[in-house]
Parts: sequence; C-alpha cells; structure tokens
Amino acid sequence: MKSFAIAFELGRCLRFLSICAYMWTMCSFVHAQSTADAIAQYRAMLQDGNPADLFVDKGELLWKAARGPKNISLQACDLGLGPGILEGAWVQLPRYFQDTQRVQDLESRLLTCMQTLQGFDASAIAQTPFGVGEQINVSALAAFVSSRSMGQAFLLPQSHPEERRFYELGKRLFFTRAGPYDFSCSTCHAQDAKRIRLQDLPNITGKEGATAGFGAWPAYRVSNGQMWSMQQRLNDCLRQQRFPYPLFGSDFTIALGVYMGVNSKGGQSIAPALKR
Amino acid sequence: MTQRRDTLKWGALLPTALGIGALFTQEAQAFEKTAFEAKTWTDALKAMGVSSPTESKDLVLNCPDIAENGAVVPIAASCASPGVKKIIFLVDKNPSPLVAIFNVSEDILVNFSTRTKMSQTSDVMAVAVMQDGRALVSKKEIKVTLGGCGG
Amino acid sequence: MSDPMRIRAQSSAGQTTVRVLMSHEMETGLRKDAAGKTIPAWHIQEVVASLNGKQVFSAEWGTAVSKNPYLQFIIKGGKAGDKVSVTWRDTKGEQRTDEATVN
Amino acid sequence: MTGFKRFIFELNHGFFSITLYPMRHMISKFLCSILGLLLVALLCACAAMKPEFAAQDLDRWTQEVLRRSFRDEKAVKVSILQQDASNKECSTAQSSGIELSEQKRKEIEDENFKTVVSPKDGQYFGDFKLGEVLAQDGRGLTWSDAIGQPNGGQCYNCHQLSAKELSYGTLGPSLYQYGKNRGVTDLKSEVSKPVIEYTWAKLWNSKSFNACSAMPRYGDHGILSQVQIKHLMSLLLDPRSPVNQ
Repeated sequence: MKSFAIAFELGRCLRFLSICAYMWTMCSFVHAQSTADAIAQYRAMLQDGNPADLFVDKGELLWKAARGPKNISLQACDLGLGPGILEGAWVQLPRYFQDTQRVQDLESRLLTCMQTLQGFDASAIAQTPFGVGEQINVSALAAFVSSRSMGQAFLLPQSHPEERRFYELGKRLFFTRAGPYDFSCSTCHAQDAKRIRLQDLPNITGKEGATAGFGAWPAYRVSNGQMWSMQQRLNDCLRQQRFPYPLFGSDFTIALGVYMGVNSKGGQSIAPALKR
Repeated sequence: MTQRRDTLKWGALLPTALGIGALFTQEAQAFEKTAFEAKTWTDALKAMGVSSPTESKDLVLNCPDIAENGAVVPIAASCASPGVKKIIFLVDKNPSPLVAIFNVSEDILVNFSTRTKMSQTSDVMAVAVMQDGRALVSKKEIKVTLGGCGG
Repeated sequence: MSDPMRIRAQSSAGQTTVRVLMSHEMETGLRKDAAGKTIPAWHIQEVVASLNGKQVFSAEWGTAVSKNPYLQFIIKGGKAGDKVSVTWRDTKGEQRTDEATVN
Repeated sequence: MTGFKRFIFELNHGFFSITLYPMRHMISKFLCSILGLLLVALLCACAAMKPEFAAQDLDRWTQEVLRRSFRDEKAVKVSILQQDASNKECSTAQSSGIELSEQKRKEIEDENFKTVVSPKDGQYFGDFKLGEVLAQDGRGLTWSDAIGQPNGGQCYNCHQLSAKELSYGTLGPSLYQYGKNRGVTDLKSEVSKPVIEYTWAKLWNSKSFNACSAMPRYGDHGILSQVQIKHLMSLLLDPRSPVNQ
C-alpha cells in the first residue's frame, strides 16, 4: 500500500514535471516566435521608401550623362543583351563576353564600358576603395541597371564552356575552408533556417536561398546607410570570413557570382533591395 | 516610373527656377536650437515651453517592438483629436533626445512618419502640443538588437 | 551639389499621401573618422512642402533623423496633376528643392 | 478450297506477302534505331560519367584563382589561404558531396587532438563575467581590426548561451545550461573532470572531436589566449554563470 502510494506520488510528480517542461518549451518557443515576428514587423515598416531608389535615380542620370575623358554617355554599353539594352540584362549576369573574352559580372562589365566608351582607366577605378570617387558612381550605376530587371527570373547563360567552368570553380571556391578561423562561404550559407545572431542566413546551395542571397544585391544597407554592389557585399563577407582582401572584379568574386546566380535560376530578382 | 522621371526633370530645374531663400526665413528664426541640444527629453520639451504632457490614447504612436538596427527605426504618429499644433518625436536615451518637430497646418492631417536613430534600447515618445497649450504623450519601448557578426 | 530627392504623391479619397526620400548624410557630430577626429554634425534642419505653390507642411529636424531621410505626410485634398514640391535646408545652409506630380 | 476461302487465303496471304516484307524491314530498322539509341544513351552516360572538366584541372584552377584574386591588407596576408590537410579534405568532401570515410575522419580528429595543450598552471577556470564579454565580442583577425588588439570569442554569433541575450545564432547547438545539463555542480569535484577536460579540448581544437567542425580552433590557431579560454570555460561550466541559470 505504501509503495503504491509512493509510486502514485512519483507518477504525479513526473506528470507535473513533464507539464512544467512542456510549458517551459512552449514559453521559449513563443518567445523566439515573438522576436521573429517583431523583426518581421520592423522589416515590413521599412519596405515602403527604400533609399536604394535614390541611388537608382542617381545611376540613371549617370548612365545618360556624357562623362569621362571622351565625354560620352554609357547608353551604348553592352551588358550582354546588346548595346544599350537594360531590361533583363542583370538577371543574366555574370556571363561570357566575346569582346573581352572573359566571364564578367555587372560591376566589372560597367568598368569595361567606362573604359572603352568613356575613356576612364578601369584598373584605376578597380583599385579605388569602395565609397570613394568613381566607385560611388559604379554602385549607383549597378543599382540602376539591376532595377531594370526587378521581378524578372534569373537565367544565367551556361552555353559557353567558360561559363560552365566558372560555375564549377565557383562551387569549389564556395566550399574552400581556409584562414585562421577555417571558414568557407559554406560555413554559414549551406544549411536551411540558420542564423548569425538574429540575421537569417540564406542557403546559397539551393534556389530559394541563392535567390534571397544573390538576388537582393545591389542593396541599400540600413546599418551604415550605404548602397552596396555585389562586389562590395562579397568583399565584406570575405573580410568577416577572415580571408585576405579580394581584388575588385577578381575571378574569385565572379566565379562565386556565377555559382550563386546559376543556383538562383528561376528565382525572382528583388534588387536593389533593402538589407540590414 | 513616370513619377520618377518627373522628379528627375523637375529636380534639375527647380532650384534655379524658384526663389527658395524666402521659404525658410520664418522657420530659420523659429528653429528650436536649445531644445535640440537638450540632454533629457523633459528639458527638450521645457525649452519649447511644453510641460507635463498627459498620456492619451487619442495620440497613436506606431513603431516596431524591436529594431533590427538602431540606425534606422521607423516611427509614426497620428492624432484624431482636433486642435493639434505640433507633433514632437523624442528618444529618451539618445544623447540628444529631441528627434523632430512637425508643424500641423489646416492643409494637412495629423499623421507623420519618419525614421530615427537609436543608440540603445529606449522609450520612444510622440508628444502632441495642442492649440490650448495642453500636451499629450504616447510612449513605447523599442528594443535595439545587435545585428551581424559583430565584426 | 546634392543628389535629387525622390517624391511620390498619390491621391485617393480626397487626400494626397506624400512620401519623400532625401539624399543626406545626417552626421550626428558624435562619430569619429579613421584618424580618430570627430566628424562635425551636418544634418537637414528644416523641411517645407507646398501644394501648387502654397506651403502646407513644415518640420524641424535634429541629428537623430536617419541618414538618407524618409518622410511621409498627408495633404487634405489634392488631385492628379497637382504639383507637390519639397525643400530642405541643412546646417551648412545648403538647400535643395524637387517637385513631383500627384497621381 | 472454295472461291471464298481462296479469296480469304489470297487476301491473307497477299496481305502478308505485301505487308510482311516492309514489316520485316521496319522491324530491323526499328531494332537498328533502338541499338543506335542505346549507343547514344551509352555515350551520353559515359559523357555524364566523364565530366566536362577533369577534377585535377578544376583543383589546379581553383588554387590559381585563389592565388591571383587577393592581396595583403594590414595584418591579413594572402598566405593564410594555404589549407592544412583537414581543411583540404573537408572542402573537397563538401563540394563533391562525397562524405569523408570513417577512417579519414578519425585520422583528422587524432591529428588535431594531438595539438591540445592543457593549461600551464593546471587551472581551467577564470571569470564567467569576462567570459560573457568575450562571447559577445565578434571582433578580431579581419583586415579592419586594429593590429595587436585582443580577439573576441564570437560565441553568440552561432550559439545561444545566457537566457537574457535574445540575439544569438543557430549555426551551432544551444549552449544554454551547458554545465547544468552535464551535471556540473562543483567545478572542483572529480565527477566534473571529464566534462572539464573535454570542454577545454573542444575550445582549444574543435576538430579533435569532429573532423569538419565549423567552429574555429581557438587555442591551436592562437585566436584566444589560455587566459581567455579559461574565462569561456567559466562561462560554460561555472554554476553561477548566466549560462547555467
């Protein structure tokens, strides 16, 4: 009788404990959920009035303005779909260009046009730090060009062998662990539903994540009020990956662009977006 | 699209086309320098001749519970009661709490939105200064989180 | 020379909602540059707006309004084709006006 | 055979004689084309098995791209891109999708475990409050960091630790109540010793227990000092630490 009573008490106690544990889990779940909701609410409140639009306007003026030593506009620039064709050009970059015999992303292609059409020194601009001189104009131009493909589906060409080779290189580089922290791009961007602090990390190995991660840049960064091109986004990723300084328009950045862009196939571009 | 083109076109023309200097003369004299430099929100209000605002449900302060980044925090206020003269936004724990003053005219609704910087988690306030000298206040705490990799 | 504002003015049900983005650094005066020197405060101080040339809105701002400021206000009345103009002036005395057509 | 039957026969025969030949022809043609298709499919399959670019070529090009795409900036030198054996093996495994063999993993883990250095003074603990500061700090070893400044532990980037910090990452497991969950009630007790030694080794060289762990090798790569690791040990294991509340 006594042992039964003890067992009974024990059972009640266990049941009570399990209810406690359940409520505790629910509590922390609700807590995490409400944080996520609040962040979503914050982001929604910023959606109307993306300052990236200021840079789109600025980029449009720059595109049409006669500039550089030759005092000519960029309107004859071929971004892959023919001279001056903007609509849909961004969702097919990076791609192979016959004239330079290179796979180029938007920013490196813009430099080519600035050099060949306007007479600027492309390598001097490439060596200029972000946020200084012509680099400011390059990011505004990138914002403008990308805005002309907003809502379109990514469809990077893979017909030229160099485009396919760059995809394979980009994939290998994405998984390359090195540096003092042993980080690779994949350390943070190869799993679903993970985050750093409160920032959601897109899984760039799949369509959804690649579209969210690749398809949002150029973007206006709320944290520092700057307009960043993909080149600048990758530069800062690599800084935090504890890698050395990537050269502007280097094959590493372009191969990664091809890998991410091809993975985004069919996803819709939301560039220029608003980012943390 | 057409809107933007209009903006661009007019933007280039207007500064020269209008005699803008005259627009600001009135405001320039009225600029609340002392209030903007005040170190507490009560001092800021005092500098504008506003004291002891009462909490009111008529004044609606719309802002998020959490700001993912303190550099840009959306804030908005609206007030349905008649007789509002100014809407003032303040962030309690900012080095200088006064953010902005919006003057109400007969041509606009008492409904303003902007974005503020917050140095840390703090109460955010909207104050409505009424024609009859009364003042209403609506408060809300906004948590500022640390984002990114911290590098 | 400052960059243009982006102004959108939409009328519906007898009201015109005006949304403005301005291009401005809005320096707080609290930040330091790479060399450790304080960057002086520099911000938009006053904003005014007009509908068809008549002033309808004015505001005074401090350093705590975010960089590249966003502003929204609602005009009583206004119809498609009306002109909304917005002017800001900053602490250096620089100013800029842009205009948009209501739609 | 009646005329009618004859007619039917003729019809049938005729039918066959008329149709059989082309049919035979068609069948052989059909077989030929099936064979042809099979051949093509086989070739395709071969082509699919033999990729457009050889793995060795891609590996070589990858190294070339790494070499020419970066430059030194402040304390961060291009030479840090040299991979050690475990980084090389783990990168290849991940990009190819072919997991490392159990034996290879074991080899890597053993190699890394050999690097673990126990605290010089035999003392494993520091101050959990300083540990919390380190856990919050994500700075260090980027080209924008001041040279010589101590590095942070960046723990919150990937782990939940104390309950009151809402801004935590999820790349690593939650470490909330790390010590409590492992039954650590007294840091001096013999019972706690295995957990203490494991935790120290994990912080010193995370690859000792998981060949391709995403966690930096804090001690082995000189990211944190022994003193700093002791603070993190306290944060994780001290019953008074916010982690164990």
